Amino acid sequence: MDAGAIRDALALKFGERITSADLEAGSPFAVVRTDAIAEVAAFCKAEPALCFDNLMCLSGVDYPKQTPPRMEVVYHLFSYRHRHSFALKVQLPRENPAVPTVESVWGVANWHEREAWDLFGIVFTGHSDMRRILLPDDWEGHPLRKDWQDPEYYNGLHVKPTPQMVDRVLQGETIGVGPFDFTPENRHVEEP
Amino acid sequence: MKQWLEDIWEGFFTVLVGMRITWRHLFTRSVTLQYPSVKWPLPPKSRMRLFMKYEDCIGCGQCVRACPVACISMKTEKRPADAPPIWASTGQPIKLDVTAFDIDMSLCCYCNLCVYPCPTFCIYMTPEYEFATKDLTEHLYRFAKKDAQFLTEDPKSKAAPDTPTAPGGSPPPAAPAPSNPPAGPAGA
Amino acid sequence: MSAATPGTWTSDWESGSLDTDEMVLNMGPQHPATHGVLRLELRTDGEIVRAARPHIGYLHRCFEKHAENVDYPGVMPYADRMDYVAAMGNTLGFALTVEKLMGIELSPYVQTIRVLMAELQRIASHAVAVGTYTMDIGAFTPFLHLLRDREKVLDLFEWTCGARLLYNYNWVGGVSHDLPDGFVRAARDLLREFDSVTHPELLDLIIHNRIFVKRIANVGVCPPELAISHDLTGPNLRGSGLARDLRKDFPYSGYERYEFEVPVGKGQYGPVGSCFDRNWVRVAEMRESSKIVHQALDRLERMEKTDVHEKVPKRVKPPKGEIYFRSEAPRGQLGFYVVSDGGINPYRVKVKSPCFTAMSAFHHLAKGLMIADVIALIGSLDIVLGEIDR
Amino acid sequence: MDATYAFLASLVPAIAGWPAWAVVALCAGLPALVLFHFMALAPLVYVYGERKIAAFMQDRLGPMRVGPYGVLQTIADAVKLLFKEAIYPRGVDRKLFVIAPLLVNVGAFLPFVVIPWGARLQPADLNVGVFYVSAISAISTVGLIMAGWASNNKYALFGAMRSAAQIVSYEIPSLLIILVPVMIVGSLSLQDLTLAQAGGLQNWFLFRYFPIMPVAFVCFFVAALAETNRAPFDIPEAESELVAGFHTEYSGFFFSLFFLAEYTEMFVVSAVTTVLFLGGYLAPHPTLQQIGPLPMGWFWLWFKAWSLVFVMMWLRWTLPRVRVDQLMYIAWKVLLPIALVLVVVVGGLVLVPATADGFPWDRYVGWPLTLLVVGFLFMVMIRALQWNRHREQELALPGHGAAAVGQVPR
Repeated sequence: MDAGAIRDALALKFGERITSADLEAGSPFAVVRTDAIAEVAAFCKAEPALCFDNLMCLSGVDYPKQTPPRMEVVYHLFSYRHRHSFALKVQLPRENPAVPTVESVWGVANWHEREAWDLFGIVFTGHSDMRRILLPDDWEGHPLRKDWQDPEYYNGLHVKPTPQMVDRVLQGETIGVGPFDFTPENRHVEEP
Repeated sequence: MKQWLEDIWEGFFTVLVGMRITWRHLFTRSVTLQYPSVKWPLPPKSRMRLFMKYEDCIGCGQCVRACPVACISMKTEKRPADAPPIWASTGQPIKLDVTAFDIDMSLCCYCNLCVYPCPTFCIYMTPEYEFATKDLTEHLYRFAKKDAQFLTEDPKSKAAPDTPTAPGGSPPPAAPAPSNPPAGPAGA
Repeated sequence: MSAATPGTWTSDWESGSLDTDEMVLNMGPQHPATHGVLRLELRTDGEIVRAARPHIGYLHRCFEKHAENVDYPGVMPYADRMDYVAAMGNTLGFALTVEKLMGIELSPYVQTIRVLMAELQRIASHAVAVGTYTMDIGAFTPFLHLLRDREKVLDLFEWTCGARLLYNYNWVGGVSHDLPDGFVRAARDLLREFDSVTHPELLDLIIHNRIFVKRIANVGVCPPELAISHDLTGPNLRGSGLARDLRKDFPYSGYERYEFEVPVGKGQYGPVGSCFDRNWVRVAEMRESSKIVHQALDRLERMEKTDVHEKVPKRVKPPKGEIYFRSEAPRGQLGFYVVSDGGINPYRVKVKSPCFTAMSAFHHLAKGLMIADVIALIGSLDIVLGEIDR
Repeated sequence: MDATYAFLASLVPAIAGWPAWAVVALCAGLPALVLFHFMALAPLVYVYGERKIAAFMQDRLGPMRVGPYGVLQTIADAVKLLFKEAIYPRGVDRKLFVIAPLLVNVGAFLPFVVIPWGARLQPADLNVGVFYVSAISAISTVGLIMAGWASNNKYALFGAMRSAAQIVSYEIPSLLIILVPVMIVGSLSLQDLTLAQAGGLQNWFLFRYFPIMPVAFVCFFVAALAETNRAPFDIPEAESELVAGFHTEYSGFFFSLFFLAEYTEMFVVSAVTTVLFLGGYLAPHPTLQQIGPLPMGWFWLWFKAWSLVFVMMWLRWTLPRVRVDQLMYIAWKVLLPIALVLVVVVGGLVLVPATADGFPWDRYVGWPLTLLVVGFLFMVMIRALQWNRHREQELALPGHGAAAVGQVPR
C-alpha cells in the first residue's frame, strides 16, 4: 500500500484524531493527536492490511522557533509482510511534554523512549522503566533541546574543557613546537 | 546410544581436523614485522601528520572553516599598502599577513577536510606518524615564521604558462599515480 | 517469549523481594568480553543468570549534538567514529541519506566504487566480529588468522584513501579519492586467497568444531517475532530465519546489478535463531561479499572512469525537509533521520543504530543462561559500543 | 644412589676412603640437586616453548626482542615478576592468601619423587608409586580453593569452585584407567610398570591389546588435561568469563608461583602418562638404551613427556573452551563409562593365563575385538564423509572441499 492508502485507512478508522498528513515529504507521515498515539500504534500493528510489526526508529525533534513552538516525537514504522513504511508524528508543548508509551506494541520502543526522555525530556506515561539510558543518572537537563546550555561543572569536573594551555601561556610559557624550516613534498598535488 | 557415539566421534573428528590446520600453520611464514627495525612501506597518500607551507598561505581561512573539530587557529593582519607585493607559488597575490597559524594535532581527527578547499595547496598531510611526545602541548605545531622568503615577483608572468593555475572550488586531489604499489596490499 | 510485559520489570527488582541466596554479579564496564564499555548487572543464582540489566552510555560522545553544530561534510568524520569497526558503512549511510534529500544521482562508476568499498569493509568487519566471538568462546588462533586477513583489506583502504580505520571516504555526492591503478589486481589477489584458504580454514578450524558448536548451538535462541518486535536487523535477524536484506529488498547505490544470495540461519545444530546461526550467517555473508566484490571488480574494468568529484556540490545545502533512509551496514540496518532547515548545518540527525536495538532485546535472551553463555550471547549479537552510545 | 656411587668411584677412586655419611650425602645429594634444578628451571623453557609454538601456529613471531630469538624472554619475565610488588587487596585473608600458592606448588613438585628416569635413577621407588602420584596431585586442588576463597573476589570464588568440581570429577576416570596397566603388571610401582614394557616399541602398553590400550591412552590424556586445567578445559582461569579465575588478585611473586605450578604439573602428568603407556625411560629399540657408558633412559622419558606436553600446547591453541556443565557431562557420561568398560575387559583378559609355552595371549586376544571396532569405525566413517559432503554444499563450490585447502598462503 502506498502512503496515501495508509493515510486514508488511518483517517477512516480514527477520523479527526489524525490531525494532518504530508505525503510529499521525504518520508510521508501523519500527525496524530497525543492521547490517541497508543491506540493508533496498536491498530497499525494489528490491522492485517497495514501490519506495521516493526518500529524502525523513534526520534524526538525540538522546534522552538516554529509557530507554535513545539516538540515532536516521530515514529517510523515498517511492515515486513507488505514491505511498506509510514511515519506517525505527535506534536507536544515544549514545557514538560508527555506522550503515552507504545512499549506494549513494539518491544524496542522501551529503549528508544528512554533515550528520548534522556536527551529531550519527553516523559512517556506508562513506561515500565523510565530511567536515563545514555547520560549518568544524576545529570540535570536534557542536552539535545535547542535551548541547552552546557553546565560549568558536573560533580566537580569541568564540563567545557578549560583551555589549560591558555593558562600556561598567560603565565608566559611558550608552548607548541615549530616553526619548521624543512618542507616535506606535497604528494597530494596533481602532477602537471 | 547412537547419539552418544556420534557425539564422541564427531568431537574427536573435528578436533583432529582443527589440529591438522594449526599443524600446517606451524610451518607457514609469519606475517609480523619487527617494528623498529623493519618499517611498513606507507602508500604515498597516507594521512598522518598535517603540514602547512607558510610561504604559500594567503590567509583565506577556508581550512579553519572546513575543520570539523576546529583544531586550526589563524590570526591575520591586513598587509600595509606600501609593503612589497608578494605572491604564492601558485600565482595568487598574498594580501594578508598571517601572523599566527597553529594546528593542534592532539585535537585533529585526520579527516583531510582542510586539504581540499585550500586554493594554494599549502596545507597537506604527510605520511610521518612517529610524533608521539611526553607533553601534550608539543602537539601544537606553529607554522607562522618571521623570516619567511616570499616570492617577490608574479610566478605566472615569469614561469611557462603550464604552471597549475588554481582551479576554481575544491582542487581535485586526484591520486598521483604511485610509482609502484607498495608490497603490503598486494599480499605478496 | 511475548513482547516485554510492562510493570513486571521494576517490581521484582526492588531489594525487598530479592531472595537471599541470589548474588548480583557486576560484569563491569571494563571486562575482556563485553566488546567495549558495557556494564552488565547480572542477578545470578550460582551460575544461572536470573535477570540481566545492561547499562550503556559510557562511550556517549554526543554525535547528534555535534551533527547540529557542524556542516554536512564535517559530519562525516563523526559518522566514521560511530561504528569504528565498519566506518565505511556509516559514512555510506549518511551520504546516501543526504544525497536522497538533495536529489543527487551518481554516475555508475562512483556507485560501483562505493559498493566495492562497502563490501570489502563488510568482510573486514565480519572478520573482527567472528574473530572476537571465537576468542570469547576460548579459541585464540582463528582470531589472529582473521585479523591477518583484515589487515590486508585495510592495506587496500590505506592505499586508496590514506587511512586504515576511519576513512572519511564517502562524501555527499561522491568519494574522496579515486582508485589507484593496480588496485583491481591487488583486490583480486586478496579475494582469491580469502576464498581458497581463509574461509574454508575458518569453517574447518572453528565453525564446525564440535566444542564450539556445543557451546553455542542452542544458546540465546531468538524467535522471529521477538526479533522483529525488538527490531533486530542484519545478521541477527537473518539468524532467526528471516531472509530480510536491504540490499535485496530496497536496493541502493546499484546493488540490484549484483547477484548474490542472502544467507539465512538454518539451525543445523539446534533450534533456528541460536547464537550459532547468527555467527554462521556472518561467516556465510563474508563469502557473499567476496562474490559481490568480484562482480564489482569485473564491472570496474569494463567501465570508463569518471571524475569522482563530479557531483560533489561546492557548498552542501539540502532543501528544507526531512528524510529517513536505511542502509545495510555490516551490523544491521543503520537508519539516518535527517531534518534540514535549508541551512548548511543539519537541523537534526537521529541515528537508529542496529546494535542499540539488538541490545534492547538482551535482557529477554539472557534469562536462564549460564555466565559463559551470557558472553556467548553478547558475542553473537556483535555489538560495538561506539554505535550503541553514539 | 649406588649407581652414582659406582659412577663417582670410577671417576675418583679416593672416594672409597671417605666417611659413610659424606658418601651418602654426596651420592644422594648430587642427583637430588640435578633433579631439583631440572624441576625448577624446566618451566622457564616450557613457557618460552608455549609462546613460540602459539606464535607460529598463529602466523606471528612470538617473543623476539629479549636475547636472540627471544630466548631470554622468560627469564626477563621471571625477574620482572620477582620484583613486582605483591599486592594484598583489602579484605583478603592474609594467611590463606600466602599459603595457597605454596600448597599448589607442593602438589605440583612432590610427584617427582617417584618418576623413574632410569633403571636406578629414581629418587624413591615406592611400591605404591602411581597411587602416591594421584594422591599428592589432589593437594593442589586444596590450594586452588584456598586461593579462590582468600582473594575475596566474586570471580576468584567462581574460578575456585569450578576448578574444585573439575579436578574432583576427572580424578575418578583417571584413577580407573590407571588400574588398566596396573592390572596387567600386577604392581603399583612405576619401576615395575616400566620394566614390564621392556623390549622395544611393540611392547609398550599403548600397542598391546590393540583396540583397548589406545582408547585408554586417549581417555587418560583427556583426564590429565582436565586435571591440570589446560586446553579445552581451562575454565577456572577462563579469560573471557572470569577475568583470571582463582589467581585474579595475585600479582608479583605469587602469580609466578601459580605459573610455575601449572607448567610443572603439566610435565608431571605427561611423565606419568609416558610411564603408564609409552614405556617410561625405555628406548624404542633396546640398542638405543645405552650410548657408551652413559645410560640414555632420562633422555627418552624427557623426550616422550615433552612430546605429550607439545600436544597439550597444540590442543590449547586449536580448541575453544568447554562450558562447565559440558565438562561435567564429558567426565561423568563419557570418560567414566569408557573407563569402567576398559577395566572390565582388561580384567577378563588378564585372567586368561598365558598357556604353558608362553603363547602371548595378551598380544593376540585383542584381534577379534579389533574387527568389532573396525566395523564401528567404518560405519562412522560414512557419517564423516556425509559430514564432508554437507560442508561442501555449504561452500557451494563443486569440488572445493579439502583439495583446495591444501594451498597455503605464500
